[in-house]
Amino acid sequence: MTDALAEIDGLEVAFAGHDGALVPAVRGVSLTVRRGERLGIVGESGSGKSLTGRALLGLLPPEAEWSAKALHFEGQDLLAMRPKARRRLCGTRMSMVLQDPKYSLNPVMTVAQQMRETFARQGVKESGRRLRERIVKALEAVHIHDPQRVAHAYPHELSGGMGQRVMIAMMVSAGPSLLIADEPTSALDVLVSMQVLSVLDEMIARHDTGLVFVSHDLPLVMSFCDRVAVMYGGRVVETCAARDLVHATHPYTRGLLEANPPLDNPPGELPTLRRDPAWLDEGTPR
Amino acid sequence: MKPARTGLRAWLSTDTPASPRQAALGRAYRRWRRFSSNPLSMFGLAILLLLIAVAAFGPMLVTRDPLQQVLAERLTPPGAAHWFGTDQLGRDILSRLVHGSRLTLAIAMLVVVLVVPVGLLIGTLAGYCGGIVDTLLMRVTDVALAFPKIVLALAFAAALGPGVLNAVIALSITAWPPYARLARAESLRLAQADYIHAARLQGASHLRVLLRYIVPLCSSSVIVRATLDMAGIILAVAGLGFLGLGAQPPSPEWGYMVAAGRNVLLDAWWVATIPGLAILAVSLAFNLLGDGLRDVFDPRHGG
Amino acid sequence: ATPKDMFVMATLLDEFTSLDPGEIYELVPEEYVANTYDRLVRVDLKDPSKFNGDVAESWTVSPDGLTFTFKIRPGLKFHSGNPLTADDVAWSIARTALLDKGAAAVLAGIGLTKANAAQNVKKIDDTTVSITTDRRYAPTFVLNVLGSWPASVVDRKLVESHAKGNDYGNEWLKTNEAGSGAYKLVKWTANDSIVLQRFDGYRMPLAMKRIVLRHVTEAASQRLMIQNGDIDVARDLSPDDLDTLSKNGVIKASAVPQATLMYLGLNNKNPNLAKPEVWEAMKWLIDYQGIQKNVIRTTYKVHEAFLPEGFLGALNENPYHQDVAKAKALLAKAGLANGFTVKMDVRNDYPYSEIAQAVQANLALANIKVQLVPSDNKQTLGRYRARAHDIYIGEWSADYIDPHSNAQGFAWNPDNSDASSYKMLAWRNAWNIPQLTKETDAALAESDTKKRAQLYEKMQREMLAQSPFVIMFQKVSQVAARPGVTGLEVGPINDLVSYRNLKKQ
Amino acid sequence: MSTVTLNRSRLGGVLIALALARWIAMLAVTFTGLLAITFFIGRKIPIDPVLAILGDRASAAAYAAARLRLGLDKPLIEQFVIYARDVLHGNLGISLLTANPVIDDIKRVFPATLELATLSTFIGVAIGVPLGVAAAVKHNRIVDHIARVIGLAGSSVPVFWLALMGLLLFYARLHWVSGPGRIDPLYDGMVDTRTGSLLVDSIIAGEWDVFKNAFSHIALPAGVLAFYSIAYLSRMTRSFMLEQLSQEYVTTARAKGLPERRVIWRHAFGNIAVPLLTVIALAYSYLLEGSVLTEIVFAWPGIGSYLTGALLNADMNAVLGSTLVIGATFIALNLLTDALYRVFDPRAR
Amino acid sequence: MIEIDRALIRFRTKTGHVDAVRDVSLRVETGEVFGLVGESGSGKSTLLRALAGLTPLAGGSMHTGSRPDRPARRDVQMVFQDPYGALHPRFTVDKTLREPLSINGIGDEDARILAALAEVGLGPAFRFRYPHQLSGGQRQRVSIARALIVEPRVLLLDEPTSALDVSVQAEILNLLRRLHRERDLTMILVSHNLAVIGFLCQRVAVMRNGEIVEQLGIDAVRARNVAHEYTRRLLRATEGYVRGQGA
Ligand SMILES: Nc1ncnc2c1ncn2[C@@H]1O[C@H](COP(=O)(O)OP(=O)(O)OP(=O)(O)O)[C@@H](O)[C@H]1O
Ligand SMILES: Nc1ncnc2c1ncn2[C@@H]1O[C@H](COP(=O)(O)OP(=O)(O)OP(=O)(O)O)[C@@H](O)[C@H]1O
Ligand SMILES: [Mg+2]
Ligand SMILES: [Mg+2]
Repeated sequence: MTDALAEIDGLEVAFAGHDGALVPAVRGVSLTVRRGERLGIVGESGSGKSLTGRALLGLLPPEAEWSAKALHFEGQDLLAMRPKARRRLCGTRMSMVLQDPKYSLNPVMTVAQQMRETFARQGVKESGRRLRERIVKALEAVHIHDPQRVAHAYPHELSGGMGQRVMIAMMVSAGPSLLIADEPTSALDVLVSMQVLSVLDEMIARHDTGLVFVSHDLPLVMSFCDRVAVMYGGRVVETCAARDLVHATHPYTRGLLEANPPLDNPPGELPTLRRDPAWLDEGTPR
Repeated sequence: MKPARTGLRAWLSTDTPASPRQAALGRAYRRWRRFSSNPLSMFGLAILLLLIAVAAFGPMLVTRDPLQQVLAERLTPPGAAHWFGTDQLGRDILSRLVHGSRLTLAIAMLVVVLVVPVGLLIGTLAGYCGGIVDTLLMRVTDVALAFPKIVLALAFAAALGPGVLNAVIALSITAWPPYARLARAESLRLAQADYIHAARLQGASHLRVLLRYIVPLCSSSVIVRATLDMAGIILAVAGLGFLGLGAQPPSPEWGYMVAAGRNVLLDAWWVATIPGLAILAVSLAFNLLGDGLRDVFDPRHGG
Repeated sequence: ATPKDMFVMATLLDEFTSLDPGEIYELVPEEYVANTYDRLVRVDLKDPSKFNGDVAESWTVSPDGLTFTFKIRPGLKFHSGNPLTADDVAWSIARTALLDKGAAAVLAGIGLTKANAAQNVKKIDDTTVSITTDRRYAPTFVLNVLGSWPASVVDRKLVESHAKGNDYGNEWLKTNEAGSGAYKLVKWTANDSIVLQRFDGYRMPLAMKRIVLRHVTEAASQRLMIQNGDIDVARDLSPDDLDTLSKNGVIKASAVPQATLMYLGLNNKNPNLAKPEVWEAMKWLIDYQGIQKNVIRTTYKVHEAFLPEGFLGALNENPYHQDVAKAKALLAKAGLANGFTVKMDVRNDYPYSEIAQAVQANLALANIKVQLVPSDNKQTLGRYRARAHDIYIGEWSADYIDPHSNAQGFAWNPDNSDASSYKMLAWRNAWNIPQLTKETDAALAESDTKKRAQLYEKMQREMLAQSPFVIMFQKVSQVAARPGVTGLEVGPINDLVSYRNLKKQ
Repeated sequence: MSTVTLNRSRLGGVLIALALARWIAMLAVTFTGLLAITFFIGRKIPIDPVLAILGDRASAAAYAAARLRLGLDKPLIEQFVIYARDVLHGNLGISLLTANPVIDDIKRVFPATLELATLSTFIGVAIGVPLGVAAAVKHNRIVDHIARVIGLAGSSVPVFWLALMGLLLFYARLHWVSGPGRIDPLYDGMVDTRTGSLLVDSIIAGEWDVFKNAFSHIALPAGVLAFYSIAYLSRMTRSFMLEQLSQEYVTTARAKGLPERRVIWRHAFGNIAVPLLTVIALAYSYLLEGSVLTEIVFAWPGIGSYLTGALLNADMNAVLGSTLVIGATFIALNLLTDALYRVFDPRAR
Repeated sequence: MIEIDRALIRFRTKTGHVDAVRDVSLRVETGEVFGLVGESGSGKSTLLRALAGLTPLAGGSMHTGSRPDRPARRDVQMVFQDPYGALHPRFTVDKTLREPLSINGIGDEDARILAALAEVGLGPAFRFRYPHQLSGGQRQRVSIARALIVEPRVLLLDEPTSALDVSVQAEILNLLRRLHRERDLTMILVSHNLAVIGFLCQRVAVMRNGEIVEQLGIDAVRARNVAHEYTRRLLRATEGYVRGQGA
């Protein structure tokens, strides 16, 4: 508890359905992230991974009905904070990288314009050439080959991998102590996503950032993260060290693991997941 | 969960319909649920239903002849004898309103019948075929768009002679280009959809794809748009009436009533204002309905 | 409010297609010409059988009644500063005939045509002009014609300096002015305003320095403007507007009967409408009093004969009133007991469509189902002139206040063929009347005023009894003026409206 | 390397020339279409132009002469060719109704309409756009409901009713504004016509009294028209904004810690600016020709009532001339918004 | 049997043209499942569309060995990547499946529809649902059923599982494998997941930048016996993330 960077306790999120009744999307999720730790959140589509990540930054969609027993970040009580103060934490102390660079960068602003904003938020007072240099440096840090050109480019002129790297450069430049990466590689080609991951890896190592890595790719999370939380139906069904995931006990986690076809010695038929409604009501493991 | 669902509702809202009819009804029901959850849309629908009811049964209930002139009672203010007062020729405004509701409905329907098919056809053809057909049709549309609509409408109305029908035709002729554009944009998007490719792969002819796949999908957005424009059309018919090209006196067309009432507006507000309010209510209703329909049919909302 | 020496009047200026007195023919433009140009003589508004000299000092008629000789006032000047001479007068009158536009039809009434104008209008010397008619006419008639706007005196020197080819300066004069009247044109903005300025060289003092005519189409707008004092006079207010405003003391309204008649023209090309019984039945069906009292209370009065009140020989008895039974009997006699269906062309402005609807309701009482065909004025007139109507409802205005103007309109049809070159009202309704045509010509030639009046009375009686014209109302001009505004002299026709004596307190 | 760039720039030149040629061809086609349709429709209207110039009592001979003079005896195609040739020579002919060259009439009436439309569009943008943004941001809250009601009312209230009521209230009762017309007769002609807009001309001339008077005349009609602009623009802005606010990049901007105001105006609004311009141009062009009724009630000598009058009197030169001018303005507006798209929307480049 | 010989596919663009597929030749035997991998934009989808006849060839030739007695189209069917865009939103499952039958004049519609649904593992309860009432995996099954109902000989699969969760992916892969076994279908499968390719295919071609850089049997892949650097990197990526691997 002492070195907990961020803590979520009893997060509930629900949306009004067509007939007005509330449909729960996240049910009583509790998680902690330590400094310098990479926490993976995995689970099927719709299991509430993104919502959990967003709740920390206070970026849930306006139509969401939500509540939490506690939200702590660096010892501050986020629930008691005014929205403006909370927003001020974003981009400086905590950041988020979104899934698809095609949609998550503003299409009508150049990379430099968008990065300049971030620097301004971080209290960088420089301008003109100095600021330009800083931007170029930040782009270089994420291994972009032609940072001068990219700085002047619009998002649609960049490839997916480049866009994702720009996002990372933008979000990590302040050296936040918490970074939430919401499926940062799922829109990318396998090889490109490896490159992006290594950039991410490097950046968090440099800033000793705590990372929440949201993904539905179990093998990837296993190899990339320190600890993994498995979500099902808005609930965390299992949390364990990443390297122990192969030995996971929960049938859901096992099902997900085994559904991946192995390259070597594939079975004649892949085992499929048989869902058990009882999973939704199990007690949440810490 | 509400377990106490009635049989019919469960039948309608089931995820596993057993017949095409049940599926279609179920879909309609779902849309209806969505539509009816918005009180404003429901309000609009209620007004329109009222209008339809008035058009259907009103003339039987309001027995006073809408054309009967009692010159001595001209410009009687609203009161017990005439709820909505009388006009310059001593005709009862209430009964004129009631009888005129059919005309107003007819205008609305005519517009849908005239504008929607033309715009839809031109737009989908251009969007789906692309190439030279697209260029050609869109050029025509551009010319039509660059045209002062008032000239076209007036010219057609003057050429066709006055009358509600002709006014509506004239307006429809000027009104289709935006619909064609809308339909084109939609079908451009749809033509690239995978299910269109799949249909082509299975041997569906271009005509079949156009008529069975593209047109139905575009029509809802075009119809929604038409609903939203309906108010404008009713008012435009009234506007043509104002210029003397709309309804023929003594027909109780609402727009014409407003236009004719403006001569006495300063002394007898009700003559122009009451039919004006009726138009307002109906166009408001169409607008609310259109907003509601857009919510229901918008592909982003699914369903 | 408007300044003391400025007079602002709201009216309709959309009829101005030209400012050339030799070309115009519409009512409001005539009014403009009447105040910017002089002419030989003008009718005495108080006694329309008398004439006052305008640029003419005196005149004589030759014993054969064909030649009229005018003595011109000396020392008159045009707005341009050029002197006004007999030469200008003769040239101007001949010019209108030679231009042969709409206005020429009036001069044709005394036989001045394109072919003979040059010989028949002659300058004798610098102060004398003589005009010869093609045959003998009643002298008052000739003076009426010569006292109307087509005979306005234009500044020959100025106009000729702007002549283009053979146009007698028409193109220039369309948008300019070259007169000697009380007011001169400062600025004409089509469909917006006409600004007139006092002519300081005029032969009598003028109180108003500037006169502005403003084009305000909406009667309601006119009403609000006069109420707010932004205009001094409104000319197109409805009876309801007039009532309210007079009651509130905002305006003083003065009524002047006009030489304008509202009538139905029944086209004899329609077999049903060719029957005299149907004509008469229609006359019995109209609720003249009811319509007048309720719809057009102050702006029209009931009048059924073809000469408006105030004209020589005008018959001021209105024998018809609504009598449905009589009408039905007549229709039955015509074999139309169950009525019939006809169309009625009506222009789509106030008050025509209101009156048309009332008439429609009246005719429906005897099962005559009238379908209204409202169109713009020009369209309706076009169909009327093409004899393509069934019933036409509209107005006829006299060009000058001589009975012939209307007799020619209603009771004269020398050639009923489609190719006729005289397309007056009788022709338009395909009413073939050799007898009445002769009577009209005879009355025109009668130089004895009393006898002439009798002739017209007889014709009016005949027409009342039997004609395809259901004459219903005579227009009454209501001039709504702000209190303190006096001296706007309005005659029975716009050509006789004078701004000269306008005053504001 | 250098040859490649050279090639590329030459290719670019050719492409631009091609695009320009295409564009000019398109313009020519559009214009000819406009001209032809107006011409033939105009000739089909059952109104006799001779009636308008000679009146209904002129002799048959005078009639025949006038028809000959107007060239109405020639075949329709020939008439059209003659007209098109004149237009190409910059000659729009003489108006039958006002006896002025059509071009002069248009120089007078078009600026009047332009002035009115521009002012109303300004008001419409100044109020409608922020209202729409506010409605989208406060979705389903009070502001949103107000904006929706205004938007609906704007598409439902008859313009002539609103205009007359406005006159009654603000002019006759409250005396806040001046009445119908562009200016009081007292001030008429006091400033030289330069732009045709009285407001601008009086500022140039430094005549503040004239400016004040002209402004008090234009305020109400502009306000009435602006009501419709506000309704339409707020509605469109709202729906554009709603769409943008649900985009991922907005979340990114928030995650960067930008203040909400910047997220809304710089990011979301930055993305709707260009489509919004198109919509504004559309609304503007609608006002340029759609304000006939307002012009009539306010005795505003604009192109709408000019065109209507001309049409009803078969004054073909005037009809064709104004149609051309309006059409040209529309096309110009279209091209302008296209160009703006190209300049301001990086994706369209 | 599918034979592609020096295929060239060209798209016109604003500034000229791009050759999305260049000089591609390959041969797929009847009854074989052939894999296509490659980076994004390498021309995989374009090649498939050309095989289906949806995109014209600019050069070279292609044969799908369709039987002469029936329209070529029916012999080649395609399953698309995005299960959400592949079904007409206004058609029920029943109508979606009925369309190809009525287009091609194949009778006995009801029986065939039920059989096709059963074949892809959907019960009759799904027959009258609309696409929005189906999950992604179910939609993909309907797409497959629609392709199969006209009894094609060649099935083209363009990343049929990349939009789906692993658990659903497993179901679809099982289904495809069973269908291949039972029907003797020739299939081409596009994927960028080598493991997926390995599960279904016998041979695989690696595409890059519009060209095929390497063709090899699946056993060679398993044995890591590959020649091209790109393929090697792809193989390494299947093992997950390795710290310090670098970009
Ligand atoms: N704006 C919203 N309105 C209504 N429901 C929503 C909204 N956002 C999310 N949901 C619902 O909340 C649930 C969880 O959503 P969330 O985005 O957290 O899923 P996820 O685990 O990130 O899935 P994926 O892997 O597909 O991104 C889903 O069932 C989704 O339908
Ligand atoms: N209609 C088109 N017009 C122009 N270029 C196109 C068109 N379709 C595809 N391309 C281009 O052709 C190339 C190959 O595209 P394709 O879709 O075949 O790639 P892919 O291998 O399927 O990629 P992914 O894995 O992302 O689906 C790309 O560079 C693409 O930009
Ligand atoms: Mg997610
Ligand atoms: Mg692809």
